[in-house]
Amino acid sequence: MGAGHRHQLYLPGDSVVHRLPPQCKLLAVFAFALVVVATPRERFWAFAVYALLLAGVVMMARVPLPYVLRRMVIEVPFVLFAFFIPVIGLGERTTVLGLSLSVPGLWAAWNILAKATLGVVASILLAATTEPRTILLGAQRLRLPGLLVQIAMFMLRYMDVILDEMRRMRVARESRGFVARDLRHVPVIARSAGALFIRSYERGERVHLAMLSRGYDGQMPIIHDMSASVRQWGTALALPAVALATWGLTW
Amino acid sequence: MGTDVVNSLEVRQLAYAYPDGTQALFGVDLSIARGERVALLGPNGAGKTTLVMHLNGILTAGHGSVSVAGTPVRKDTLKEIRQRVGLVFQDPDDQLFMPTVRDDVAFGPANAGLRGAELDRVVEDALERVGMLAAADRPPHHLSFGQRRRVAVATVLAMAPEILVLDEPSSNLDPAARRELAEILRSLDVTVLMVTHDLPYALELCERSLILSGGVIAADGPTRELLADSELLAEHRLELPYGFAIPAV
Amino acid sequence: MGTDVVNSLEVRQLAYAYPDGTQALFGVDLSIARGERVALLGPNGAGKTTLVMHLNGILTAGHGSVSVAGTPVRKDTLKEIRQRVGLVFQDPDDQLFMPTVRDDVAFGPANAGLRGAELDRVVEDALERVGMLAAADRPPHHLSFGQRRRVAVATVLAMAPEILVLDEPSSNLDPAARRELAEILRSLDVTVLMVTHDLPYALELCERSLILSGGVIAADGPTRELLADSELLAEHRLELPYGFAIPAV
Amino acid sequence: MHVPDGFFNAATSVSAGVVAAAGVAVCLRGARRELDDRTAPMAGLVAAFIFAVQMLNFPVAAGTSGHLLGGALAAILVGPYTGVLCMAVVLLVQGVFFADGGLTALGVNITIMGIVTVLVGWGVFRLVTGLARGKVVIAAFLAALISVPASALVFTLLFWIGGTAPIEIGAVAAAMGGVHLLIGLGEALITAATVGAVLAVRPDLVYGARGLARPLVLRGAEGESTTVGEPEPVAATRSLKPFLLGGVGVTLVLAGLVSFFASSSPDGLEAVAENEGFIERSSDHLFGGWALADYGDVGGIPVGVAGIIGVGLVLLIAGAVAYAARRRNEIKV
Ligand SMILES: Nc1ncnc2c1ncn2[C@@H]1O[C@H](COP(=O)(O)OP(=O)(O)OP(=O)(O)O)[C@@H](O)[C@H]1O
Ligand SMILES: Nc1ncnc2c1ncn2[C@@H]1O[C@H](COP(=O)(O)OP(=O)(O)OP(=O)(O)O)[C@@H](O)[C@H]1O
Ligand SMILES: [Mg+2]
Ligand SMILES: [Mg+2]
Repeated sequence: MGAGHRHQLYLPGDSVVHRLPPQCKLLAVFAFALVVVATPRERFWAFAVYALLLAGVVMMARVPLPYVLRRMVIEVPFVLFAFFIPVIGLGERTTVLGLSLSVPGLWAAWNILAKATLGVVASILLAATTEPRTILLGAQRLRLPGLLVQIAMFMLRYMDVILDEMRRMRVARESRGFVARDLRHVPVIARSAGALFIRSYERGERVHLAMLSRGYDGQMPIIHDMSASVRQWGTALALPAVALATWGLTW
Repeated sequence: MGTDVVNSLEVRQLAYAYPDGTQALFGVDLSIARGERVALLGPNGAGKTTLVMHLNGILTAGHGSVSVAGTPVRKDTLKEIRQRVGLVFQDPDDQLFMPTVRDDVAFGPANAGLRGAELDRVVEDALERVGMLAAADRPPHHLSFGQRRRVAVATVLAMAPEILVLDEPSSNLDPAARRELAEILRSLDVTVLMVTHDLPYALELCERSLILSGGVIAADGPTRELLADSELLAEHRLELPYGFAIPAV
Repeated sequence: MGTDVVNSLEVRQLAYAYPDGTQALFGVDLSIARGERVALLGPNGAGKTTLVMHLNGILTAGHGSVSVAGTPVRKDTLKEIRQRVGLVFQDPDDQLFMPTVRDDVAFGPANAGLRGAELDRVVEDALERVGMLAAADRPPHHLSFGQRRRVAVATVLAMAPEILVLDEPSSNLDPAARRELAEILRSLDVTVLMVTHDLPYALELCERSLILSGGVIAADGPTRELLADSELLAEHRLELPYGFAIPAV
Repeated sequence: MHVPDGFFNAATSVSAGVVAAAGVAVCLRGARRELDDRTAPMAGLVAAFIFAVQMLNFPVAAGTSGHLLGGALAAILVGPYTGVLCMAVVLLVQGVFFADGGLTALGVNITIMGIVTVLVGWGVFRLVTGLARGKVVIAAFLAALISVPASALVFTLLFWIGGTAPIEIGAVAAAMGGVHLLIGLGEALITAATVGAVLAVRPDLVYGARGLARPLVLRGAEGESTTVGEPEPVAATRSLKPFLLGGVGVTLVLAGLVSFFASSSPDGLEAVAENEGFIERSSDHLFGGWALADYGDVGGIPVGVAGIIGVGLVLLIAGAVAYAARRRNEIKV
């Protein structure tokens, strides 16, 4: 039960990046992604600088490189898609390793790969250095509507509840002699899955009511101060600012 | 039992059915005066938890009315009602939701506006009382069941409510904690309604008892008298435990 | 207490730490002979639940060993062990997961191969014993807490295990159900290990008791003698409740 | 179908962002009336559930990964407005926490997977329940089934307008449509099963089936019982007009904004094309050139036509829903 724990997304640490207020980091990442997307794809140098910038952040935040790489598997479908484009793409053709590939297709593939990868790494760094709950509080400070933030908070909580209920149900099944080995056992899982939704909901509902009965009125009480200083804004926004300058310089 | 105004809790003809159609309460009437400590007894499935959930507006009466210190429980009074009535749930997992024990206990007072050193003091005091101060920085879901129950009590104590409603607070507590809880409750100057299956505990702590059975109040009187009436008890699946005798006054 | 082979449960130097680093058991030794009924007493957080979870392999010993009727608890023996050891969890919500009470009680025996009329008979018999037959077709999560605890007991009774391990089975039960459970346990010819904070109940039901405190066994002996030693009890946050006197034999 | 950064040109991303923001704003206003003080927890649960369900990824022919969307389920459980919010939150969390779907593509993702699926799903659901009262589970099945290919179609349309890859759009449409019909079948099964299970034990949680409370019984001291009046039913049917108007408005804004941006700012592809001197081949305009030169036939239907048919279909369904809703209201009154 409870919120904010057990999210392996977040790597606790005490770096400059970790300590930045979440709203600064969020805005920085968004701005950075926008600059990246807006950069014309033939500016190879600009993309190289963007990658170096992110590498700098990785070092500053002391996020282990293998962790970043592991999380990048989320990209795989798009990598596949990107490799597919030159094959089915239109326009002028060129021959690489005996394959006839579309030149605009190659450009498109490079475009998607480069921009998607930079975006993914930026997001991974944000999530790795900021607790999920805090990211949401930051989003709220950036004027994301309160109701959305609340829904997202509850979503995180319920993900825990669902995982928790799933774990409880698995232990209960196993301790009564059940081991899911093959397809014949799918119906059992499916039957208990129906109960899972309602169980999770009702557990969450009771917790919500418990919160209400302790004076919750839709706003998490702010127990820790979250305001950002000008310096912190400056530190965070350095990333998109340098990126923007790079874009301008490689014009 | 005085006029309506001075009563801490006043329930009239309360009926309630759960969304799946199970009706749990069939017209409950009760009133509890300010400062009383009352035990709510009854068999499993009698509707005790359901009744208790109405007292701070967690469930909304299907029929009838509930009022707290003269204020009817309604949508627009809920906030005030919940400041006044502190409810300890039967299942501590329903009660604890923050990442650490300290945050969980701080949640209520922080909502009421406490901050800083004052907040810390209140939180540590409440944890101290239930003997869980050492676990303040652990996540509640990593505690033993009895430890979680104690923290659940602390979350409510920290809010200093006028009316304390406890749903089987002594279950899963070790014997010393059970006695300490009794001492805490006795030391507070609040109205207490306590659901329990532990009849000796009810006798020890509450002058008056109610028996809820089949969704209606079946008996209401001094605990000592009710517990002495073994026929009444048997009718409602209650009985004194082995080895227990009602002590002479 | 006989040789190792005949013992139902045999725990040697068992130590365990939870993944977050909290160590709960620090070398537990115990053995329980076939057919014995033993109470496991101790303060909140002593490690009782942790110990109990090792007895059918839900938790895996960090150090030391557990064996059940001579078979060591290991990955490859788990299936057999779980057929033999029936565990009633402290929290009934941990135990019940199917969409209806009937399905839930049928789950264990069905896994063991029972089918059709035979299965129905076993299920209804188990539900009858705990007085929950009328709720057979309701979803378990829509029952009251005490009703859920009873169903949890039924799910384990239906499996007819050789060894019954119960983690505070009497908490949240109404007094009549508490006594009925005692009668059920007395009527079964099985080995019983029961965790409880209810000392009179332990005395009523179990000849022998163990006190687990701080993750080690602090005392082991006839229940009557342990409960008479108020110094020992006080040392481990145990005490006899108000109004209770150990009855003469 | 989570679109990453760099998939659509900046103009399309920004326009879709504006559309998504507008849609979410409309829904924020509508949602407050849908679920009162339980909006947030219920929506949060549905969001978490959809998140879990979306983890089931199918590899799809064209190289993109397909998965269950959940828009119809969300709409049925919590109502259309809150449904859109749920989907938006799921996509937001996926984008920000899991790097699944680009941050700059958030608008595109919310529009395609949130607004479109919910709109179509809810429309079909109301249409079917309007025709055959009480057939909630069947309606849920159909709603989910249709919502998925509809969403894929809109994706194709958007990609046609502002995608960054010069591929055979006909192939994409065919692949997307075909595969998503299959995914839609899976989605339909899961949606119907979930709605069925919830309906069985907590009918009050299904937004599309509210208002079924039973009368209460009172027991007196002597065991005599009286039945008290039925609790007033929750108003289950409310005018859909604002929602539909909002939806149509969103669609129009989308079309308008995107084509405005797309046609006024050449994207990187065109720049390259100019530099490399093959402008003649790739043509000078995203619309004109591609539409004329490259649009093949899909099963005999030109893709442009297919797209228009698709949009028409969505509007038709929406219209029918509005009509059905009106009729039900009139009957009620
Ligand atoms: N969520 C629910 N949905 C439907 N029915 C419920 C729900 N919770 C409880 N009930 C039913 O309502 C009745 C009263 O339940 P309640 O929990 O109030 O009993 P209780 O007196 O607290 O019992 P216990 O002593 O076991 O805690 C029971 O018949 C129970 O099965
Ligand atoms: N999941 C967990 N993760 C970390 N620590 C835990 C976890 N569960 C229990 N503990 C800790 O392990 C110790 C033993 O807990 P256990 O649940 O075994 O106690 P118990 O004797 O059953 O207590 P109770 O009488 O309260 O049920 C306690 O200090 C507890 O805080
Ligand atoms: Mg109860
Ligand atoms: Mg325990």
